[in-house]
Amino acid sequence: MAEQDRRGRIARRVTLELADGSVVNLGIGMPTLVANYLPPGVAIILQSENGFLGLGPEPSPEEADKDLVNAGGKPVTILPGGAFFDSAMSFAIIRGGHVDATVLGALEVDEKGNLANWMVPGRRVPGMGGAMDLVVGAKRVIVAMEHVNRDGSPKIVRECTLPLTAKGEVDLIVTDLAVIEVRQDGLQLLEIAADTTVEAVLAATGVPLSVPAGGVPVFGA
Amino acid sequence: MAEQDRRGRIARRVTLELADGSVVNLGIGMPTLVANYLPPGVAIILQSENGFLGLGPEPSPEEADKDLVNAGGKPVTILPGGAFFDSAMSFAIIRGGHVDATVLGALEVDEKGNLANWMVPGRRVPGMGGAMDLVVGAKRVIVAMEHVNRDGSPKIVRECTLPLTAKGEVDLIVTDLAVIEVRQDGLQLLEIAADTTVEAVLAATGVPLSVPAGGVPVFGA
Amino acid sequence: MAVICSARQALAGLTGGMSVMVAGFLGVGTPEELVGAVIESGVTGLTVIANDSAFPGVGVGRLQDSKQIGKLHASYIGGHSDTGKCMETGEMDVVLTPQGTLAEQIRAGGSGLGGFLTPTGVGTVVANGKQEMTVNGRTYLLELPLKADFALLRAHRADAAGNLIYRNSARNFNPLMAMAAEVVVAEVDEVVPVGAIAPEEVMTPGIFIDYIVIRGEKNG
Amino acid sequence: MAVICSARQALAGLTGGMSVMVAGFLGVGTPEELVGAVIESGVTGLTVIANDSAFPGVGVGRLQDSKQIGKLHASYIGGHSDTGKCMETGEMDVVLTPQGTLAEQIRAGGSGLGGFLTPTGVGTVVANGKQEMTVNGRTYLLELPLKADFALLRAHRADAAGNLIYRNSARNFNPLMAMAAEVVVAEVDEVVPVGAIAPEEVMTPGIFIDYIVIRGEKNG
Repeated sequence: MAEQDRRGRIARRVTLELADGSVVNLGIGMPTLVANYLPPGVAIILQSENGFLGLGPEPSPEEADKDLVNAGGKPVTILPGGAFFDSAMSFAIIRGGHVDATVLGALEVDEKGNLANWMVPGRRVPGMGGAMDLVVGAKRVIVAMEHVNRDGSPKIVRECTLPLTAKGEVDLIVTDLAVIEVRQDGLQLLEIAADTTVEAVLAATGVPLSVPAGGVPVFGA
Repeated sequence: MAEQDRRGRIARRVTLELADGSVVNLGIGMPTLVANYLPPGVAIILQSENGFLGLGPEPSPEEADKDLVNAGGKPVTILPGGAFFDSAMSFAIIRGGHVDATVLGALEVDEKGNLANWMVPGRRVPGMGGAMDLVVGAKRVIVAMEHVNRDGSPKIVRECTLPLTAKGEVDLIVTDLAVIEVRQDGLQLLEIAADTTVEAVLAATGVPLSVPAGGVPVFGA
Repeated sequence: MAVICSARQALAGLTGGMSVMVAGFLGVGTPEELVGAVIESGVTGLTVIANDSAFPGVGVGRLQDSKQIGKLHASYIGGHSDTGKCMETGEMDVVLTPQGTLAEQIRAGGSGLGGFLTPTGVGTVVANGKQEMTVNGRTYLLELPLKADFALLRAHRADAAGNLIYRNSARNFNPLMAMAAEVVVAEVDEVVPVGAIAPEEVMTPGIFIDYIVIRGEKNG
Repeated sequence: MAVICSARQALAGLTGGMSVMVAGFLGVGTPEELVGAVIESGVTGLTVIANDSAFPGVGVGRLQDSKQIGKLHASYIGGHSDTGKCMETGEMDVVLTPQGTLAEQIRAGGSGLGGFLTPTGVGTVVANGKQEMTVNGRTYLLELPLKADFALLRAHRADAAGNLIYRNSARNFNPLMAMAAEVVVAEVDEVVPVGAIAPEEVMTPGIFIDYIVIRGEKNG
């Protein structure tokens, strides 16, 4: 399966977690795609941590406004009903629990719901931006990522080895292979992708998953 | 001297402490009068702690707007160049040191610059409103009050007996009898009113004042 | 998303002993129809968080009149003599808080902060029972956040998405309380279509608002 | 009261080693002419407080290019690879701070607060060396306020009293930094007469602004 298809599958599956009318912050990169796959009848309100609610689609080059960008610095639009505010208000919204869900990528997630997604010591230290506040503040934290690294090693592990973004805050992991819930007693396999098997998912995961006795539903068919 | 004249004298003297363009918060009651006595060429920006800058004069009854009142709940106006904001911003301005001077009344002031002006235990407990923030936050705290209580007892004392509004924050005391500065080493008599004597001021004050050797300037003539 | 309904419907979930933030400053910026609906509901023992108890017959003062308040957080109670009396007799628990601290407590509640350090109140009775901390040589009090079950707001205009605009000095505690309660109800003069309030004009984003009650309408 | 002058005049008091807040988010809302004047001034060893080091040739990134920064407080440095390199070599001291914490630190600085408790960063390297406090069973970090000698803002419009309006998402850190520095300079597109900005439209009150620099004017 091509990377683009895998990313589309992840994004499409994530949309099922987002209720109509909910306030969502989508991380830079793949999570941004989620907005493109919303089913008809489901409208979400996107929060952009650089200071507004009502993030709309990318403008045409002629319509781009230098003063209207997303958290990645890319030109965007604002929908009717949106609102601009300053950075303190933006993070009051985030930290105060007013964002229903945030969708972010990850370098590593572990069975305690710990997340590492902001730095690789000695290699890349871009800074955490708003990620630490988002992961701590959003009511629901959904990690959307490929199931394994390029070298095939697992990104879902027993214990994160990279510096954490936040401790115990991840609620759900959606990958190209599986949907996994973080529970008090560990990771629960909820669904597997149509083109894989439970055995393959378990083999690609660095920590045991609880598998429901009655069989695992399939997504992404 | 009639009470009204004494109050006018105090207010007029206070205006000499206020630089053109400075941001000032005037307490409810007598301090409010200060705005009426500003000399020509001196414009100050009045802050109203219920949420705006640019407090203007009282409107005519027809022009009164129910949504535009001062901190005493009385109808006022806002001048061109003013700005409305919420209560958190209002006190960010006050606590953050962005108010150049506040002028307040007092029940008691002592030689350490302690101020009591918000309650008399067992008698009157109206609450502190914004006074505690103002006294702590304003760059300069000017107490404007009659020199003595109605029964002639001093309001300027060695140590406040009433519950404090703030500790060591008063900079200057302006009364109908004297102008007194709070210094590290105690209270300094700066000026006396035209119709009194140094001896009378000292007798009406509950704590010794330092008196300048070369004579004391006169105000309110 | 904000639902337009009657005051009674908006307050259907309000029960005795709950905490309620009521916006306003001496009655200005207080939603009088929502206060009226609280009175009609007859619930008692409320913990009310408000700047002041206003005056008899006005704003929060009406809840003082109706004796529905069990505990009051306020900065000023001098406009309604009953509040002071009930505080003395112990009929009501009154927490007197400097206005700036009260505003910041509500902001902290809505912003997910666990508290803040303020110099206000150091060396006064306000410091009693509170932790003092010294930062860079200055002493501060640690003040804790406030949240509530309900927040009752008064705005001038809402759009259908719940975005709010306040008039003049009626803004005061409204934008802060909008963020600090489970259920947020805004009493407004009018509702305009989405898009009629520009994104840079919005004073409180609609995501905070659960119910909009239009003044003077008996729609429920 | 705000004085209209050239960028050079506005920054006359800026000397080496001072602290400077620079508003903006990846260059959006950053006063490029004021940044240019800092570069022209040649001062070095600045402590810069900004959301990010933007990109080479853009916004705060230009001060990275010109090597005038001794210490940087930022939440994101991934757009300018030199910042990370200088951090590694020790050439620059970089304090990486979660964006919400950074915004709140600046707000605290401007608001006279001695600090605040945030849950962000607990259990991460951000907690290193910071005091942890538990309130109502939840753990928080005590974060301290930030202030600066200068704040450099980018607004769209000012009135002659210094009241500011920002455009769209260019608002970001501007209103916060406006309150947190000794000398505050706003670079604007235009200045309108007092009264042309209504009191309810003002985003930053003029009392915070010391100097207004009109873009594209070489008046000094």
